[in-house]
Amino acid sequence: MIRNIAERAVLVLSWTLTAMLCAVVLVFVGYLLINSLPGLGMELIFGAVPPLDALLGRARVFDGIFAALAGTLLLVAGSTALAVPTGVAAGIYLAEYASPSIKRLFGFFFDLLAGIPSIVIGLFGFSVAIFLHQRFSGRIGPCLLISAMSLAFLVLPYVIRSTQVALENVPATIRKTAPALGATRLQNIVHVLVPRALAGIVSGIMLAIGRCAEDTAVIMLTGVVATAGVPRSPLSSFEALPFYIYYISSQYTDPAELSRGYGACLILMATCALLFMLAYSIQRSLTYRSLFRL
Amino acid sequence: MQPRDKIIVEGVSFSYGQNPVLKDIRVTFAEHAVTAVMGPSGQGKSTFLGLFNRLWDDVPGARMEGDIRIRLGGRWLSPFSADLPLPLLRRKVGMIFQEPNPLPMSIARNMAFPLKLAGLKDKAVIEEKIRTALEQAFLWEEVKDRLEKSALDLSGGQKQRLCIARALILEPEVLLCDEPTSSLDTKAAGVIEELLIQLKKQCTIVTVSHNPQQVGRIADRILMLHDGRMTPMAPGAVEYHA
Amino acid sequence: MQPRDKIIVEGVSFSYGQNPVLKDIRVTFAEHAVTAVMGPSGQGKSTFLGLFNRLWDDVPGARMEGDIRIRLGGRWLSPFSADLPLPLLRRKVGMIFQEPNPLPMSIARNMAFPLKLAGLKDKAVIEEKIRTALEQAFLWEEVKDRLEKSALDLSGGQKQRLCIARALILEPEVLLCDEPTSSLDTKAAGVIEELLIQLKKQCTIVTVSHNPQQVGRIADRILMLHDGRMTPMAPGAVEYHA
Amino acid sequence: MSDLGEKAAERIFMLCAAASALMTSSVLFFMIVLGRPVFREVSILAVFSTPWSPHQGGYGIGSMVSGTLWIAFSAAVIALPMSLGTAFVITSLGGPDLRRWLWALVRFMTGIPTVIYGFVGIFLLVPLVRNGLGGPGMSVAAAAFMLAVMISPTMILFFSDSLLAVDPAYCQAAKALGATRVQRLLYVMLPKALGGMTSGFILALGRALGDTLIALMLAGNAVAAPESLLDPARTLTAHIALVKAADYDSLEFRSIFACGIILYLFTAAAVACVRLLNRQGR
Amino acid sequence: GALDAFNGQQGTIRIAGGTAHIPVMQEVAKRIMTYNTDIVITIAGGGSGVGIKQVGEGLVDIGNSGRKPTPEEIDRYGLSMFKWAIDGVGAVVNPENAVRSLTQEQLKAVYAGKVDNWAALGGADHSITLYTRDEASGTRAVFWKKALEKGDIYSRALFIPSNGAMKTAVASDPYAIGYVSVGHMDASVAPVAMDGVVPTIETVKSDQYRVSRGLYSNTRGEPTGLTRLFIDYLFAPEGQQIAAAKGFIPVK
Ligand SMILES: Nc1ncnc2c1ncn2[C@@H]1O[C@H](COP(=O)(O)OP(=O)(O)OP(=O)(O)O)[C@@H](O)[C@H]1O
Ligand SMILES: Nc1ncnc2c1ncn2[C@@H]1O[C@H](COP(=O)(O)OP(=O)(O)OP(=O)(O)O)[C@@H](O)[C@H]1O
Ligand SMILES: [Mg+2]
Ligand SMILES: [Mg+2]
Ligand SMILES: O=P([O-])([O-])[O-]
Repeated sequence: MIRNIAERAVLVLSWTLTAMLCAVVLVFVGYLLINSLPGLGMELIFGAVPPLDALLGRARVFDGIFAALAGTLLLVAGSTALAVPTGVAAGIYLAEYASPSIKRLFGFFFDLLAGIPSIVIGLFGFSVAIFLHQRFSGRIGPCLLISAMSLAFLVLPYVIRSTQVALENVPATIRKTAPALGATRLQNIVHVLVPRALAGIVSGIMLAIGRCAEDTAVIMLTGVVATAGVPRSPLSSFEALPFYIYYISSQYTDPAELSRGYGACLILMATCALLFMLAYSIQRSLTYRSLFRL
Repeated sequence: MQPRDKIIVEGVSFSYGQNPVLKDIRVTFAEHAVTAVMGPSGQGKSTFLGLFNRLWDDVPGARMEGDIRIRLGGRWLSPFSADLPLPLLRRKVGMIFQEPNPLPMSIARNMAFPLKLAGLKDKAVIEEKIRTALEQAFLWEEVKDRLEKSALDLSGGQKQRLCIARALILEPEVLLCDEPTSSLDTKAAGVIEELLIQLKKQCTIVTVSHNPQQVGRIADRILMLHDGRMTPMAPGAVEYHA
Repeated sequence: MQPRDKIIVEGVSFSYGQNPVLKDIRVTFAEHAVTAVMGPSGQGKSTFLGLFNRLWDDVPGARMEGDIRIRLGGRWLSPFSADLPLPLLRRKVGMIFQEPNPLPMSIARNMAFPLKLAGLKDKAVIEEKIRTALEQAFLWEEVKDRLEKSALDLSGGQKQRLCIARALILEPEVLLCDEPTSSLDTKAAGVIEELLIQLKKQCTIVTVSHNPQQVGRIADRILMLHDGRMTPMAPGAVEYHA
Repeated sequence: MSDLGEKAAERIFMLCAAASALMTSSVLFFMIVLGRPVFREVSILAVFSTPWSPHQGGYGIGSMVSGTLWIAFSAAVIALPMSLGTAFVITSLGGPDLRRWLWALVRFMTGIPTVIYGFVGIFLLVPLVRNGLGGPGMSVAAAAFMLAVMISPTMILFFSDSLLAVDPAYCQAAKALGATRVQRLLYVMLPKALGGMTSGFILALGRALGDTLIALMLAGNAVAAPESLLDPARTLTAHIALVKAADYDSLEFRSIFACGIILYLFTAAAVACVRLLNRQGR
Repeated sequence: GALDAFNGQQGTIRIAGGTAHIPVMQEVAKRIMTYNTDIVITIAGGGSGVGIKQVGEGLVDIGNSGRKPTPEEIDRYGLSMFKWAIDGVGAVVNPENAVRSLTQEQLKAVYAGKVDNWAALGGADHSITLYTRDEASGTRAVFWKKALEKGDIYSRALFIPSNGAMKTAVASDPYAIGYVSVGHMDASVAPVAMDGVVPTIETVKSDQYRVSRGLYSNTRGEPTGLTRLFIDYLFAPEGQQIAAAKGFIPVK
């Protein structure tokens, strides 16, 4: 009978807890939507400034999230530009060149890297910035470039691992096709293996982009500020959406500002959720076909 | 005319890590002949074929002893000598697999693929070669109007002929076939068999097959692989071993 | 004594999503007999067996029409009626699979597993039942000294007999066997065949087999499944269809 | 393509891999170099036992270690049953449509930025805790609950993957012997999946230990070690974020590198555990 | 006006430090950047301690502080100080809270954690939520020295990173007590009289309320270029007007 009661309990509890989780997510998302939808619109981003003027840099936006949005975009662009080539190259090395023992060793390093808390990476970036500041140039300090580098470092393991796994999963028949036709190892990688593994690689990159867009801890230590406008150079401070949200959460001064905070939440959440969902669906779809070109 | 030797295998042993697959194999292959290799599954037939174009080259732990020589362009070369770069070897020793493996691109691009890998640029030459190779593979008539269509939409037999044509475009002197018809229906397989017999004129063919009837139809010589050892067999004897 | 009917299948059609597998099947199964279902691969033999214990129950998109009735405990019941809970049905209609599938635990635990699922607690009774079932499956002598050892270390034939014993321990009235010997060597298969014939006394047996000789040896009645239709066959006719 | 290009490409690939691996070690190196003065001037024991009061020369981070453990473990304890329940429904108990929906939901959850959990936490959860449970609202409880919501998708994904990886032959055996769905789950799938599930739990715990924003925004950041769920607490991560911009030469600032080292060690331990488990699993 | 000085200029001014200053800094920056879009002004908080350190290390051009830098700090970095407004620091509670006046001893007891229920102070029977600032804060330094007379601050007090955040936190917690710059006080929080004196701009001006301090902008060495222009603007009539409008007492 005990057994039966335990089984029953598991059944009931499972359903209850699942319902609870769903309810929590529902309340969470519902709360955000209710609070952010009224404020959604062009003014959320550009405030009172005509959008074109803002985009061309002719006018500055003080009561919109334009600068934060632009900062996040630049940040994501910068960090992906750094992390993707390095990560894909390292992934290719691990999958196609490395000996089993190197694979195991580097694999451990990358797992370790993936597990380091982002604030520790931020701290690392910050100390590097200070080091450079003291040793080399007084012009260097925490800035967009340092942030992008630290973020690149944060997402590197995702890119490496997804590239490696995607390549290793290419079926043996396809792997042998090009070599049997006289392809060198590099030709095989460039013309057959990478295109074939592209879906997996791209979905890894998507996850990495999502991570860059949402991470707050790293940039908090490496150059994000409350007010900066659109950054003019990689060596300047910048604003970013996640930090804007953090900042607003504790220091909003009026309801309008708070409602911009909710708006920023919605935009950031939609962006990240979209990227993650996209990554999952790309993994399954066959987009690589359309990209497969010699 | 007494057939000349094309490939000489001298005391070759092969193992994957601790697992010995081939043991002290000695055998020669005549030029312009179809030699069939038979034997139970997992005995190392595919491994044996792969010796000639070093396909196991980047399998970790794989180890070979002994020597192989192939007469390519009139010179006796060893696939393992440093002065024969791997891609060059593989262009001269073509290979066809059990599952037809066209790449996911158009028919024309599939055909041009090995030429581009070899660095050929001239469009007119490429087109000419594509046509010749497809004709040799009995495929030209069927695909000439759809060269730009995806190769993945061809039937199984057509795909396999495409793969053969793709191998032929490099004008290989040796053609290795690893159970080239086993994923095809009888009719499509018949076309491939016919094709292999025709191709004898140009190449030396080594094929792996499980089908004794087929081997009886196409092979000039039959080798049995068992327990890592290779024994020649009279063509007439094969039916009894099916 | 005229054999009584145990199972009646009335106009059953079955499909997986858009893919129809069984079409309007009408057939009856006699009590205490071995009925063999034959037919080419992929024709739906496994699917047909699964009807009797609703094994396809959580395959998404699977749909059945028609009716089945099984006489269990003297009452005619439909496997699909709401008042026959699934676990109860499956205890009365046991099943053996092609690959023996002992659970990764000791032999004794494997045997006790269905009893525990059914809520039985009494140790002595369980031990007694285990012994009886193992004896019926001709396995007791071989394992009585190693009941606490892992079931995964048994030989293939022993594993299969263990699975049969495990099914028998619930005293099923119907035993469904899905190619129960096809992963075994001839000797082990012979033991299982012998066993099935013995078991007729207790259960009604429906077995799927590919092996015409085997069917000839054990079946009282043979059904051919082809293109979704089922046709009875004279026991003598079977050799010609191999 | 020339042999030279071939060699160059391999070099480049290797360089990228080596550089990436090197970076990992350099994080630790940097932290030890910069954090060393703390351990030199104050004994290791003092680093953990004295309170945090820079004005009085106290640089202890013991209460932050305690805060980190309190919050992370409470979060894991809250997330575990929720994730188990959901993974059970996803893998065995639910119907096909429900499963698909739950999968989508869980994937969606993995995409929600941490800072938004914090944001909603401040305006929705903290007042609830303050009015419902008492105390200051910003507390271990508030942070742990939000953190639990954040890590449960990770757990659910791992749990479900491990459960689904169990050999279908075992499931079918149980099914044919009359096991109900719950019985199949509990007696056949669960014992086999336990190893993989433990890995998932450790990884999720690692995420909870390493998260900054939720604790920073919801836990109140008081410097005393918490004694109950309703007490405020400061995690190591939040401590790093809060002290970040002080004087680089001060011990106060150096001590946050000690925090970094401790966090790094936690991480390394988690990764090592998971690797060990995976090796045993094979 | 005074903005004409920025005509034709371009470049970046980096500002960090005291959070009491931020509303003024933002308004000034907004005016300058609207007038001349080639100028970029970045503003970060962090607290007075951070401002002094960062400007000293050369990480920013202007480091704000809500307290006077110590002689040690001035010496070490060669700081130039510009005090452009006077401000007070006062305790605040949620407007729902009935307790509006405390003696200094009561305040010290509350912050030391010795009194932990509003009932003991004549309010509702509910525990007190104590909010404080981190060590880098000038506001804290002044409040601790002049209001708490260097007494203990309870270690379970919640930490808040800025003046703005302190106001928000107290405004949303009915049982809170915190302290903010007088310039930041508005209807969302209720000031608490200390020994009968309500902290307001008037009582600070008239010296009745003793917990007051200057708002400083510091540079390393003498300011030059854009930074000089920025500082000058703070002292120009328009800059002083902004300071007054944001609730501080202008120095001119
Ligand atoms: N890459 C590899 N690494 C390790 N062992 C291998 C590898 N490839 C094949 N083997 C082993 O070598 C033996 C021979 O394999 P091979 O594929 O050559 O056999 P085969 O005769 O072609 O079999 P089949 O008829 O099934 O294709 C097998 O035991 C196989 O397990
Ligand atoms: N779970 C399933 N979902 C969808 N289609 C299925 C499923 N199981 C089987 N089928 C399809 O139903 C048809 C019949 O399958 P079934 O396994 O019953 O055939 P079988 O006669 O037992 O074949 P075999 O002799 O190979 O075991 C096949 O075409 C198969 O592809
Ligand atoms: Mg083979
Ligand atoms: Mg079947
Ligand atoms: O103004 P402060 O942030 O230094 O208190």
